[in-house]
Amino acid sequence: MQLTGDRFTALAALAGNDLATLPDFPAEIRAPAGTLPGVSAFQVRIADREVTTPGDDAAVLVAMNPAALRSELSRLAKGGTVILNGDGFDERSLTKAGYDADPRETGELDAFEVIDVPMTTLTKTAVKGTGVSGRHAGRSKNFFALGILAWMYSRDTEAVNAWIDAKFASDDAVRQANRKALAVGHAYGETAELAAVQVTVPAAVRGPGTYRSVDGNTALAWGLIAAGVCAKLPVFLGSYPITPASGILHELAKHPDAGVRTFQAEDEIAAIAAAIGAAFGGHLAMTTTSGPGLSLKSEALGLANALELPLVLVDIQRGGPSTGLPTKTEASDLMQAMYGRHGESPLPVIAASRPGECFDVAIEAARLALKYRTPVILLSDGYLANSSEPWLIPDAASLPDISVELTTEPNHETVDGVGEFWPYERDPDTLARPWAVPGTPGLEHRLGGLEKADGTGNISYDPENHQRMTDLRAAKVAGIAEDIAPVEVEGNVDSDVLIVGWGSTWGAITHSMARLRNAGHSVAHVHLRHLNPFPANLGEVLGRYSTIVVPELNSGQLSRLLRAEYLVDAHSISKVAGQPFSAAELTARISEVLR
Amino acid sequence: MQLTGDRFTALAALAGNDLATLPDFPAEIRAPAGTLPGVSAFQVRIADREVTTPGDDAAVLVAMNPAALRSELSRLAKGGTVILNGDGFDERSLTKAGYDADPRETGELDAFEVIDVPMTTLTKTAVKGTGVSGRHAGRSKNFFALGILAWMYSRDTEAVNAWIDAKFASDDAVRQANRKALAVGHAYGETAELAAVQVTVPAAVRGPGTYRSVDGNTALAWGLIAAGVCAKLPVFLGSYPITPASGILHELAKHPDAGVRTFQAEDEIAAIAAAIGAAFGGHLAMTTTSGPGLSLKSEALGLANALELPLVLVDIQRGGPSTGLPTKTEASDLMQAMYGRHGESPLPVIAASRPGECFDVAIEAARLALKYRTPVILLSDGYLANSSEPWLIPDAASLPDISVELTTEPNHETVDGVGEFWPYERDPDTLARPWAVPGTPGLEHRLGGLEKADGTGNISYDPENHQRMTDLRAAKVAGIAEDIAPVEVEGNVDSDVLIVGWGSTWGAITHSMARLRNAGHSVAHVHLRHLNPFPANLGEVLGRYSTIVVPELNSGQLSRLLRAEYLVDAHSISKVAGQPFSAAELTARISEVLR
Amino acid sequence: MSAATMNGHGPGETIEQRVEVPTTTRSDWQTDQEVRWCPGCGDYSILAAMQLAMPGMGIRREDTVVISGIGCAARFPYYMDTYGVHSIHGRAPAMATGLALARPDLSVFVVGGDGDLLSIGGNHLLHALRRNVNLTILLFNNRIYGLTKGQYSPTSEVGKHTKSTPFGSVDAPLHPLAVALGAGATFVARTHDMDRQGMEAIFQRAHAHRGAAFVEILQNCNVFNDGAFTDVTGKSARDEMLIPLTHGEPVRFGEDGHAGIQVDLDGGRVVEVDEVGVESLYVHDEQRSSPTAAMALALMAPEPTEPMPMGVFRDVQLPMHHTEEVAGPGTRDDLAALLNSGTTWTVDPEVG
Amino acid sequence: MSAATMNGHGPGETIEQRVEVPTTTRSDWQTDQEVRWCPGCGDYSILAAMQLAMPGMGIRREDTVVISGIGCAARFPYYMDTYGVHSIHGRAPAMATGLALARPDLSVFVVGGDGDLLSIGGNHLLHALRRNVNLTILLFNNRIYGLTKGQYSPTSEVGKHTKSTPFGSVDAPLHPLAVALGAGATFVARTHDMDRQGMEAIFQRAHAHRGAAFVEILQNCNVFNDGAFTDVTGKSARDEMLIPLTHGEPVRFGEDGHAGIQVDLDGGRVVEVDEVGVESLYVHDEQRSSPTAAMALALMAPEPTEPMPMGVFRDVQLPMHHTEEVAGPGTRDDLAALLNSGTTWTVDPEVG
Ligand SMILES: Cc1ncc(C[n+]2csc(CCOP(=O)(O)OP(=O)(O)O)c2C)c(N)n1
Ligand SMILES: Cc1ncc(C[n+]2csc(CCOP(=O)(O)OP(=O)(O)O)c2C)c(N)n1
Ligand code: SF4
Ligand code: SF4
Ligand SMILES: [Mg+2]
Ligand SMILES: [Mg+2]
Repeated sequence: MQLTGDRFTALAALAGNDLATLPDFPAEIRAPAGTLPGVSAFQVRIADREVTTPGDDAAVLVAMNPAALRSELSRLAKGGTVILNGDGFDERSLTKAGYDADPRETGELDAFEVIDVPMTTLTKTAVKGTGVSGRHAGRSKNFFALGILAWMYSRDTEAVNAWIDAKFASDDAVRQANRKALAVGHAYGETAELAAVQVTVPAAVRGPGTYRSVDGNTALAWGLIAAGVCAKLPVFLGSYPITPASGILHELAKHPDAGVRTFQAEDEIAAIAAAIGAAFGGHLAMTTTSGPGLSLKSEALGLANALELPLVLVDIQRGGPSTGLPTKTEASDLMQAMYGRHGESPLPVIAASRPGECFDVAIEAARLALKYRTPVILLSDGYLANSSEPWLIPDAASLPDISVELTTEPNHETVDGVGEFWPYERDPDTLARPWAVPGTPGLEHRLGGLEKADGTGNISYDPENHQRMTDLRAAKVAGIAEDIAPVEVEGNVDSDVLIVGWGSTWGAITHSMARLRNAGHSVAHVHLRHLNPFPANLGEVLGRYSTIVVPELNSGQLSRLLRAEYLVDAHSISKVAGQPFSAAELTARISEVLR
Repeated sequence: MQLTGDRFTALAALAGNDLATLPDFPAEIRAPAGTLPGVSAFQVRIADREVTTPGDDAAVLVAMNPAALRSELSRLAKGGTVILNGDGFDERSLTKAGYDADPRETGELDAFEVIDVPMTTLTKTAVKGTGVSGRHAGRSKNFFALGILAWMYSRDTEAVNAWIDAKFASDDAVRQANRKALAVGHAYGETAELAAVQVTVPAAVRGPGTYRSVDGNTALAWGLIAAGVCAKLPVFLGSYPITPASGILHELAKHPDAGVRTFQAEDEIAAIAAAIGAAFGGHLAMTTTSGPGLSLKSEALGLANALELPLVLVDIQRGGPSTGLPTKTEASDLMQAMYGRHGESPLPVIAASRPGECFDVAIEAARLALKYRTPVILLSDGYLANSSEPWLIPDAASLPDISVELTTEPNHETVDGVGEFWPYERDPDTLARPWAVPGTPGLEHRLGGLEKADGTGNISYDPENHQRMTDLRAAKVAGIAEDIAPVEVEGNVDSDVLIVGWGSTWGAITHSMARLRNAGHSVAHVHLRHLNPFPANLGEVLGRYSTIVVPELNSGQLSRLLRAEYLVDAHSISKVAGQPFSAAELTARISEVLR
Repeated sequence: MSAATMNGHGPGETIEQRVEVPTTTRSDWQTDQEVRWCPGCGDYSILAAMQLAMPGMGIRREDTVVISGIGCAARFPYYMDTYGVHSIHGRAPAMATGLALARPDLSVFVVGGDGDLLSIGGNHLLHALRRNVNLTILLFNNRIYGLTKGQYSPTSEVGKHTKSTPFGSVDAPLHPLAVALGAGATFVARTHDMDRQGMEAIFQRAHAHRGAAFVEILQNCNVFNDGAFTDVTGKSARDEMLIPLTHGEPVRFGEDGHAGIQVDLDGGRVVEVDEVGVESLYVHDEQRSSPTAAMALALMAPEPTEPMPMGVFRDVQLPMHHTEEVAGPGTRDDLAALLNSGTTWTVDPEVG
Repeated sequence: MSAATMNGHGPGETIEQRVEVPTTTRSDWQTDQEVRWCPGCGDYSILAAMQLAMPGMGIRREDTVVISGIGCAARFPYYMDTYGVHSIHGRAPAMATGLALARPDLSVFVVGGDGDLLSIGGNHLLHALRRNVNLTILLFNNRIYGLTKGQYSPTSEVGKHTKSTPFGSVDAPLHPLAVALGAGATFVARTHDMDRQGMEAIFQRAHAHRGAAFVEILQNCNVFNDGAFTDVTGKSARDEMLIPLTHGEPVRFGEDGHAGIQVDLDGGRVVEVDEVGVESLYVHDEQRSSPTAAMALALMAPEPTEPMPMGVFRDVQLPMHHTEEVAGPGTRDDLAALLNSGTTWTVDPEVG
């Protein structure tokens, strides 16, 4: 095992050197602080260099057996990833490590992302044919593990191969086996669509309170559960698995007791259709997906829009177009969220910017959906989904009440004084239509995708009515601007330069702000949660700055929206590489604009 | 039959009065020029009052029997609609009218849109139970016919009902039967998704040449056939029926001899997927649909984009959102065409503005698709689809050659000098990738929706490659700006006011221009065929005018695109009523802006 | 009222519970909307049969939901005075699945045409059936696309000349009952628009079935595909061309039951009872756990020009998808427990 | 070269024509791409069997196209040195249909997983089969979603605990062969990833079939659903648990053929030959026009814990969808004739 430790040290160091050529890349692989003899574990540290917390917790722990897990787990940050060699977790090894029960089943790893892989078996199968002896074959599994890491952190395996070639030049079989193990580990990461888990550390000083570690998808799932609690409604999720959104389905599926029913549908269209059915039935309905699924849901989303039923659609964005880069992050679905339906079909769009904040944004999405009887699109992305941060646990008791009234009585009177239910008789303030659900006597009514008469909801082909309904649907969504928090400017409010961000670039922008300040630049920052409608004061705020810079992980989508809406010469800083901005990169690019 | 004639005269007159309250509406129902005794036909004239051609051809002919058809057909404009009572076309009646063969089968009605309805049967069935006698039941069919017309031209049937009540007050059974017939005729129009056929007359003086009448969908279908001829490729259409696009499928299905294979798929997704398969196989592939289908095709369109295969997607827009108003016109799919795909997935978008021009635009769409190996979206709408105009028949021999070369030889050499085929080795000018089709020895290759390495097309997760490919795809589409006609300004070029239009508003804008001129306004007009990319000179042209007005049958979609692209304060004139602009209405609204 | 407080009284409840359901008549199930099908369309009689059947189902109007896609058939919900959704083309089974899972207390009907449920919606139908979701699915098979003015449908015969197949269609048709059986459907039946009583009875049985019930209704589109089934359902043809299936009885039909059917591994076959003897006839058993026999029956008369079996082909009881009520909304205490589960740590005010 | 000049030499051609096809070996069909499945995955042996089977199919590499959707199985085209498309989830049958219709001269294969072809792609599969499009469709059934890390699939057993069903799935599974038979498939077969020779033979027969051929391949996902079929395909189990189907022969299996099967309207049943006599055994006939018997066989062993039939269940010849070559591109003369068809009129230069 010492040999293994050594080898890893060397490899990790090598990887470190390799990384040194990318000085500002947030993922970094360093030599472990020390080697614990007899434990075949290695520690890989991933941190943004800006952050210097005393803990220096590891982000990823690779444990080849229970002993390694046991001795090293405390070094891992909450929310970090444990990559386990499942083959090492037999009875005997568990006992030897002092475990009474398999830690993979007791819940003690709940705070972590666990990737359980039968590395020994897979490696042995892979190296068959290289001529390596059985004993050596098992050893190659460490390279399998390194292959997984290389995949997760987009590292090139060529340097490692070169090192293997040099190191094992004398024993061709071992050399081949190690290369092979590295390759199949890498392929495994791709095949199983593993994504890098980032552990971010909040820039703000941690206030008092109870904290936990949470990643974006878990926070989002919990936010959706909380929304049901705060709305006093059962939650229905219709979903179809897709990277990087599946985790939300998995998490919600665990909580039937919290009034959640999940349904894995036959495809994305069925998933949203089922959710619309559940919304009609009076549930807080939602559907979760990523880009390809969002495209497929276009038509049904238009129906939800026409039916004016509450629905939360969560899109965890990934690299596009088409299948694109399933495990990589991107923010390129904004325009699709805004305009990806035929006809005039406006709906609210909101976005999360931090892992923990996904919780709040989920509640906000549900609040808008319920109050305005509209589908709402919530955008997150692969980076947020898999990133963890220490999170001040919200007080469940003081979360807002977002419940709405279901209609139980007729809302209209015929000339003869008979009570009727008009499904499109709107609330004059919110312009929301009443929500009466099956089971309510006397309010039987029919909805449909054909244009409806204002008020009665009967099918109407009347031109003026169509114009009116089009205008009403638009006004309803536009009116939300008055019901959301105005934007707040951070940083040097009085500067001439405003950085407008949205989504997961929050971290990189915040870090860049500090760097820019250090470099003598004066810049302000606004980060948008609401993308449609924009907050009421945004136009006025933009008007105060002569230079507007919009960094985005797409080709300038928000920047186009701002230009069209406010006629401001928004300057786009675009990156479409499947990777987040690093602070250094973003600082440099903003500086360029300011030059 | 005289009675019938009288009744119709009265009814038509009544309808005329009713319409007098809508003086500028293009559809108008007037008293017939004269009544031909013994022939149970009536003529309904529909014309824009601006137009005063000597022929004053009718747009719709309702013929209850062969005699009526025979005696009145010459009054119908080419491209007009013949509504036939199929029940009247028995052997005996045909002979009596002097027909040797059923004119519905001989092709002599080819120049018209034929709507063949068993009116007698339907009416008789409908009035069962009103107590009307068998003889009278048959007579009510005229009201059935009027019901159809009322549906097609969005006329309210209430006034007719009032008239019926008054006229037949003495005979309740007949009164009921006529009301019922009117109602079911109207319902029939809706059920069978009949749309009004507009006959437009070109504003330009007709030059010499051979003309025919053509509606937009036929011209488009013929344009697609012509594109195959001009590209020297067989044509493959994958489609799923949907109003108002089905006519293109129907027309193309008639021409297997012209190298066209049509495939009615199980749904819209299968239709585009099949077309992508055919494109991979080296056919000129296309898919036709309307809004709901465009939404469904989003994901597969993204695949076509990633595969960089030529594909023409035709969207005949109709009223939205959702099922909306299937038979009514609207231009609200522009944003969806631009942005309705996840990820960065730019593609060319072009639009037709006149029925006959659909032919040219179809060829242009195919030209761009083939030359740049890209899906192209062609937008038309329900109004163009069903409108006819006299059309100068193009000379088939002088249509452009739009053929492209299929790759048949390796296009790359390995370091060892071995020839290879690299499916993403682009043409340096167009940035198009090579098109090598199955059956070509030595060029076997694999395409896919995952991101591809620049050049080889192998799967690549490399960040820099993804950025490069994203940029290349965008540059390819943007580069088309140099390959299309610059915009030409019409009207008062030197004015301060520019009207920017696109699509079927061409007619209304052109008419409004004349009216505005008469009213002393000086305005210029630009009508866009290319919506993505915009023609290279558009920015410069816009810069010359201080007021930019954009009339659209949507909520201002082009206006947003112009604002975002050129930061011009484009003023939107929006109408979303399922109806085209009338010249008077548009003139008034433009005048308002100019005031 | 929150959805969670709504109490179930679904088809599975006992007679005792049902007495509470108020008595209704046909007109209670009719809406004030003008029925807009073509006069003479088979859809009228299906609607009538449905409205006549409803009072016998023992359910309340407010607990009844009809969900359809798009097409002529799919206009159905507008004419039923229940809750209803006229959704989008093909998606009704999926939407109904969501509703049925969220609200097991409701009776959910799905209505659609052969295009709606077998062309664009084929996959949702397949999965609703295999999951055995508690739905009553009515497919109006007119072998044509009615609403879009007459293109061929997945049930149209080979060689059919339509607007989209001017030279005749080349696609082999799907047989709806075979598809349903292939998907593992637990209740499969066929009826037709000329048989009001037959429809009523089948609709009621389909509704009473726990799980997904699939009913094909042969329907005449007298405008775009008139007479598609006249050879079997026409007044004069019926007696000799329709084969009624009765559970537990040998299958016979025709005047005085002169004809019968035999079923074996080569499928079903019409025989003269005189010639073969009544003992050799197939005795219908709806409840066979194997769908083998039902499949043989379903594939008789692939074109409606031969004698065609009518009635319930299969009715077996298998576990249903999600029948239990959904737990009420979670409480704030539950939520607090969830948020605080696993590893947490506290930053003290003084230290923080 | 224009597509229209490409000449057909599809599976229907005669041996004489085939002699022109150059001889290939396995390695001719392999690409230089690193195979990225998990070590031990059943997909490897399927790939190997396919590459071994290709030389015997009598087709050229350049006339072969493999189209897949998304999933582990769907990575297949990258490893076959033919034309290929790794398309999007579920749409491979539709895309392949378009290609096969446009280019009847090609051999088009479709490869997908149980999620790809039966969940999201179920409808396209159904319609490709009923249209009898000339495709060879290979479904790799591992009863799990592999690529997305282990959610249940439409073929997963009831009660399966997966990431998306932590309390066990409640959906009844689809049986791929039953679905195919319900759709009217003309060639239906089953094989498994442990039987390289069986796979080779079936792949070749499926390819030789004119029309849509459907093959279910039991495939082990050793990472997310290891051992799903071990009870029947495991080395020690095989002899007593797999029932080979041979056309024209009584179906027997087990050591010395001690076991056999009988088939009747209650389905297929395993019997001891000693007890019932060999005459009472089911004699397999792939070519029965009724799929009744095939359906009975297909539904044996609904869970792979009972003896399971393997081989060709059905192989009938029915009209194929669009087999004739597409007419070459139209000429300008044709076009002129079309544009000038019907009523036209001329405006003279002088008058105009
Ligand atoms: C997404 C979508 N595609 C196509 C259509 C057009 N469309 C409406 S109904 C229909 C088919 C109608 O046939 P069927 O389902 O058999 O019903 P029927 O009218 O015969 O009762 C089609 C193709 C649509 N409305 N939406
Ligand atoms: C439209 C779309 N939805 C979902 C996904 C995610 N996804 C990829 S493969 C897959 C299912 C994989 O299962 P299967 O088809 O059985 O193939 P296997 O990996 O088991 O071979 C899913 C859900 C996707 N890529 N695209
Ligand atoms: S078109 Fe056919 S199916 Fe539709 S309403 Fe008319 S008769 Fe009925
Ligand atoms: S996840 Fe399963 S199916 Fe996919 S490659 Fe690995 S073993 Fe094979
Ligand atoms: Mg139909
Ligand atoms: Mg699978």
